[in-house]
Amino acid sequence: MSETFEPKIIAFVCTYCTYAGADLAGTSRLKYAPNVRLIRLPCTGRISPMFILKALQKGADGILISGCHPGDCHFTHGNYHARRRWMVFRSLLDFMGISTERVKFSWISAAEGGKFADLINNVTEDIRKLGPFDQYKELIRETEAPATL
Amino acid sequence: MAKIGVFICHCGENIASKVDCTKLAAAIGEHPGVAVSVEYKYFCSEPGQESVKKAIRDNNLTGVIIAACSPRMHEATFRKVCAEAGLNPYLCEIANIREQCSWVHTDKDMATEKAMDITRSMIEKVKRNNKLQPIEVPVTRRALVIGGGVAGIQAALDIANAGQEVVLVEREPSLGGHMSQLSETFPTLDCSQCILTPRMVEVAQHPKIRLLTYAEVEHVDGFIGNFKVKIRMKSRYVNRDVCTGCGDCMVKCPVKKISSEFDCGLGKRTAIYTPFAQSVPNIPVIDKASCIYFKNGKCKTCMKSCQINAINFDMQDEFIDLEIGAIVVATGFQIQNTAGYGEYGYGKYPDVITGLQFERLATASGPTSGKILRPSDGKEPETVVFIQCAGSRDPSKGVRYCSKICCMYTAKHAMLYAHKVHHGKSHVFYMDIRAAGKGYDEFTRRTIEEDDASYVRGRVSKVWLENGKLMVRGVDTLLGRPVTIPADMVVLATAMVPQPNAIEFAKTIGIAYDEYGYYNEAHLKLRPVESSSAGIFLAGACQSPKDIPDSIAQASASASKVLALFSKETLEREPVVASTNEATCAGCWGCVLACPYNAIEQKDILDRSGRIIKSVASVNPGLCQGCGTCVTFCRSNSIDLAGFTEKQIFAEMMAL
Amino acid sequence: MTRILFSDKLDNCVTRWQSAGFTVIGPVTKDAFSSYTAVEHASDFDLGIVLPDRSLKELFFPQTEPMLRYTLKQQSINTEDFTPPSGKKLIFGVRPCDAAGLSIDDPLFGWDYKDEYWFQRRNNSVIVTIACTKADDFCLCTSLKLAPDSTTGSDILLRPLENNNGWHAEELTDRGREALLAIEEFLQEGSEPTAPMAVVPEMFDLDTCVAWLQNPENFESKFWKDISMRCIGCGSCTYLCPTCHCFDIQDEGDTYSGIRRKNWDSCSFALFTMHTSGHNPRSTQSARWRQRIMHKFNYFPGKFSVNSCSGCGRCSRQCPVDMGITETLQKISTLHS
Amino acid sequence: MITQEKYRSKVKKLLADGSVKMVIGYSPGSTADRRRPLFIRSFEEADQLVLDSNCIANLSGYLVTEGLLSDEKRVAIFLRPEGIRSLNILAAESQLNVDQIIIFGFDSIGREVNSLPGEHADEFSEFIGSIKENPPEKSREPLLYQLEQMNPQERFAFWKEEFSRCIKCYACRQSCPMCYCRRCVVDSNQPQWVNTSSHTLGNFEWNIVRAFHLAGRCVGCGNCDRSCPVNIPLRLINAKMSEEVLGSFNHFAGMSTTQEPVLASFKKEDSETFIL
Repeated sequence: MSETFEPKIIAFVCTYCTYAGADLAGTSRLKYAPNVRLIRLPCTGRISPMFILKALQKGADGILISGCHPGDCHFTHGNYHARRRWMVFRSLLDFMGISTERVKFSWISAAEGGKFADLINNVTEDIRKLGPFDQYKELIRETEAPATL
Repeated sequence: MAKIGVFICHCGENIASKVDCTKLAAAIGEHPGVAVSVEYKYFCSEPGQESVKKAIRDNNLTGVIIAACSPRMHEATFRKVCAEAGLNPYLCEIANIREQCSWVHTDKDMATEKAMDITRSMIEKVKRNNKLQPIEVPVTRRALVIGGGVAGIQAALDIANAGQEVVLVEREPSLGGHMSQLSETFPTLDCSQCILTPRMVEVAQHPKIRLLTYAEVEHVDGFIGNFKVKIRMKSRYVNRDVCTGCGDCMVKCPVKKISSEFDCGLGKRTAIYTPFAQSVPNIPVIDKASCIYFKNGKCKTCMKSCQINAINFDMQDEFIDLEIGAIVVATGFQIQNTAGYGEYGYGKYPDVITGLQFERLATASGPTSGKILRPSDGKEPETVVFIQCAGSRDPSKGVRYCSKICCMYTAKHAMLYAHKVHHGKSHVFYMDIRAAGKGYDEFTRRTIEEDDASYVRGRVSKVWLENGKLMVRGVDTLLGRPVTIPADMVVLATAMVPQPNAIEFAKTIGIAYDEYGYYNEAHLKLRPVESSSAGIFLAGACQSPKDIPDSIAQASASASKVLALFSKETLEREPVVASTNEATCAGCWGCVLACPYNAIEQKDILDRSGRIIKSVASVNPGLCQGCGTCVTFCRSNSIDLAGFTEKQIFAEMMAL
Repeated sequence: MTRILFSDKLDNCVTRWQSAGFTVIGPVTKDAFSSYTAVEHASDFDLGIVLPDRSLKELFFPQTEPMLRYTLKQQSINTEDFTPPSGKKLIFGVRPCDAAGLSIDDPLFGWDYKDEYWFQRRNNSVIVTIACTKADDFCLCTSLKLAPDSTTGSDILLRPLENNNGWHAEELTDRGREALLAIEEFLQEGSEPTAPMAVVPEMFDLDTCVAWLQNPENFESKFWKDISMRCIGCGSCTYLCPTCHCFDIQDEGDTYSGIRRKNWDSCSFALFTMHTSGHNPRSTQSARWRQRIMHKFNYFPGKFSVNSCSGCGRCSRQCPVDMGITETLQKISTLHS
Repeated sequence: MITQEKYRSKVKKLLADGSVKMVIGYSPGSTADRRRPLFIRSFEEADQLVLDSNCIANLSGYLVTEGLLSDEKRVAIFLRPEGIRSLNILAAESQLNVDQIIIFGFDSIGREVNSLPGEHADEFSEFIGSIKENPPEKSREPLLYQLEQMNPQERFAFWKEEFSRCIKCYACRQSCPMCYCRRCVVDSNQPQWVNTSSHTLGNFEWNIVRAFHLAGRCVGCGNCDRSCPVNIPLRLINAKMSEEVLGSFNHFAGMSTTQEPVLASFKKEDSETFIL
């Protein structure tokens, strides 16, 4: 591994806005950090808080969840429901000690290729500064370690 | 055991330049369950598709992954390929290693590594895909056209002439849109009234078109083939079934000094008015804000003068509910509010006018019956300066785009001015002349050569009044020196911008829009008239600035899309719908509440004697749009979304 | 004359045992919650409690334990086993009921298949039991034909002295003898009187209960429904029980590799007997509670001629709805007579 | 205890005139201060009824046991204010019909028990409204304050230590009236969202999912906290969630039998301070 820490970031995005925005960043040949892995869902309404837990279990150092701006949702109010779930789950994660700086939420429309590229770069740099999520990786190692006692 | 075929596309150099496809194909060949892992220059090409079909048949594959461009590009193409090879099309997924990998990353190793992750993730997803069949949904064969301008009229006529029912909704009291305000239209200089009003009449009289003017779309529900639209019929205070349009009321109305919006403030209108003489329908409207009766309850002159008492002051807005199968949005554009251009003196000097105001001056039925007279003193201007790009291509004013039609209509204005004021002299400040249409450049050459309009290549910095003359200070970049022209009148070729309520309207009907408020097409080159929402099409300037020929072309294109939709009894819809597990559903109805389409019903499970044992959620596949909000809500995981099942998403993540 | 270990010498013994390669474990209380935990010094022990909240079985049958790691390579899988830890353990301050619990489970883990995870640990452990001078309302070792000073399952029995400043040490097995040899110098000969044993009233007559349970007619008796109406079906009684030994095998991993784990499971969960078809032979909570009692006092003794209960009382002590074996067997004994 | 006597005779009268088939109450437990759930169907069982300040457990969970209410007959139940709120949520989530439930409401300050007026769930709505407006001033958990002063790393360490003790006995789930799902998400293994093993990671995931599924539904009755055999302070997590939904969406769990679940509804003007 290169000496600089390469954060692993998993992003959950909705098809009609943020995924389309990501495609637009591609067609516009914008450049952004390669650390992110996108998972496409039909709508932010389909993004379940349990995805965040599984991403953490897969060793993600940062998680991004993004979808249509309120009012733009292709399914009318998927993002309104998502916003409430994120608000509650985010405060739960924070209370559990999973820092909310590692779990970021954003609205990116199909026209905001630039915003998508910038966001990915900023998130990658923020997480790189934060460093690996050692506390959670310790839990993961513990599940793979043989019994000691 | 899964037998997955992975087809890695070079896309010429687009992918191969940054992603080492050979290394990718080798690594993917190692992945559990992968039977075929090949690369090729262009899988979307004919031979490419054939090789996929052959691979499917030879290895009787159970799943196909195309590692190439975005699914939004060719998912449909490759699903058709699989179908033709006998594999259920929904066992084919696309790994996006172009738009979201090779095009956006610079480091080749990192890009290849990412491409592997993306491809593996989709392989694990496709292993869990189920065979699905498209869903049959009935289609309501009635189209809704929103906007009665030239585009809306054309779309409505095309659809109606093909025998389908159309409802045309226009916000203003009459059809016509901006085109009805124009004098003559480039490049053939035929008068807009002559080519437009017959079409307006044709719409009004067409048996298949239900015309709702002075009406707005209040709410749109449902989805392609099954829209439910609520229309607000704004009250005209004139009974449209009785009124014959004789115009007595308008003549008698004591309020005469209201500045006419149709004439862009150059002319006056009464409180009860029709926008212009050839209005269709020719039924007046009472302007509540300026009518004396509504102010202090006295007047009623118009009611008395109407022999068939068509006027009724207590009329209220009414609502109409429509069943609609497809929608064409043709809501048009607005002239940019030039207040932002203090340096040009618009609003301060009456003789600085916009292009549209010049059109009203040049129109025979306009306030000056076609003569070019200055708004300040009504004299014929000796010298007129036209300023191009007065708003367009100006990032500081938030309009970075070119409005496309101003070069043409300014040349036309100069030509009309020359024909009407023989001794007059016109100057045009321009940056670049964009006259790319058929016969367009010849038209502008004629303005310069025959009507000796003097084109000055440069921008205008300031316009100010000096002893009775409008001094226009600009620069002549070809001669390399500033120039000041004393003028009697200045015409600004203002920018074309979306309607003020464009974004809010987009949210009402659920379509995407860009940073300015123009509506997003599904694909700029391949699907220019389809919006991001299925069943909603775009025509005219609401999608981006365009002239009349392009608007007409788009209108007919949208009409053909609608007719294609209506050509079949039922509509095939993506089988991405939810389904419930009746054994584990606890019947808490949270999903019913969360569903935006009320697609989930309560279903009673009865025992043999007909007594209800329990009631569980049950999804109506016809209504379900596949957003998945219910799946995330369900605490006991008793509802799942085909195409994005819990197993698929879990597998996708576990492969990263 | 017997050998006496005075409390003030205990710390030296602990360090001696540690240098002899033993991990020394004993009852430790933290935030009003006690369990058998490894200690550094004797002062970490909390010997004042009746018995720790968590049972001794955890040290031999942990709540979760990795058995093997599997990795997928192309179309094949290779695995790599986890061997159970082989470190020597000395568990000090064990209660007789916990020690008896181990000896009850030995025949089961040694049945037709020798569970090396259990025996690797059992063969490397020395159980130093301290007889009980205190009991609470829930203790019922006497009702299970055990006693506050019974020796089954222990390697050394320590009887507390009257003035509570040490113990009589009595070796019971070879391992016990070696452990005592290791701390020979800290033991003294003496005849201080030992403290009286705790008084544990007999709650029910075990034989009559077992007889009632073995009678097939009682299997469908309405008694089971009434007694278990309160049971909410959680697993805390089975997980805290020193003799409950049921476990479930689970694979946890991602696309490329994973771990096969051996986890505790409980007969009070519906999932325990749920068939993939959705049918559940034990669909009601009363059937599950009946299974727990029948297993402990009918089926298990039927195979290993010892009841699968050492009378520690944790199930009654801990039950959220105040149920437990005591109440059930007391009611059964009244039904029988 | 006068209230206890009054209720015993009331219970007997209801059983006698057949207006209820069962009364769910409390009976003395195996020690002086323990109280057991009691299912009264006969006069003898009615004599075991006890009602004092030790009767703490929220019994509303028993109302959703399989088949109890399926015969349309009525059941009476002793409920504290939190219990009545739980009943409201169970009704709001269509798990039972409140017309089948007769409520014997009671509350206790110190040792003194007093009865709450009303028998049908709807008669308690303004009483519950008053609880929302001015919650009993039992001061906020000191531990909650301490946790909030910590930074995320310290909080994570705190919960890691707590959850390392969890043995996944699911007493917290089984004792909670809100956990009535036929098959809990942890019991479904295709896919296995929450790891079944009770290593610390699996325990973290379980407790996070449990708290999230109770957001806006937990009434703070403390059943889970009291039944945890390894003393994990579960009430803190649920208290935090209740404060969150009250603060962000003004949602107080169990206000009425028609209250919309907080995570199945939304308002356009919900705040979104954290969204980039």
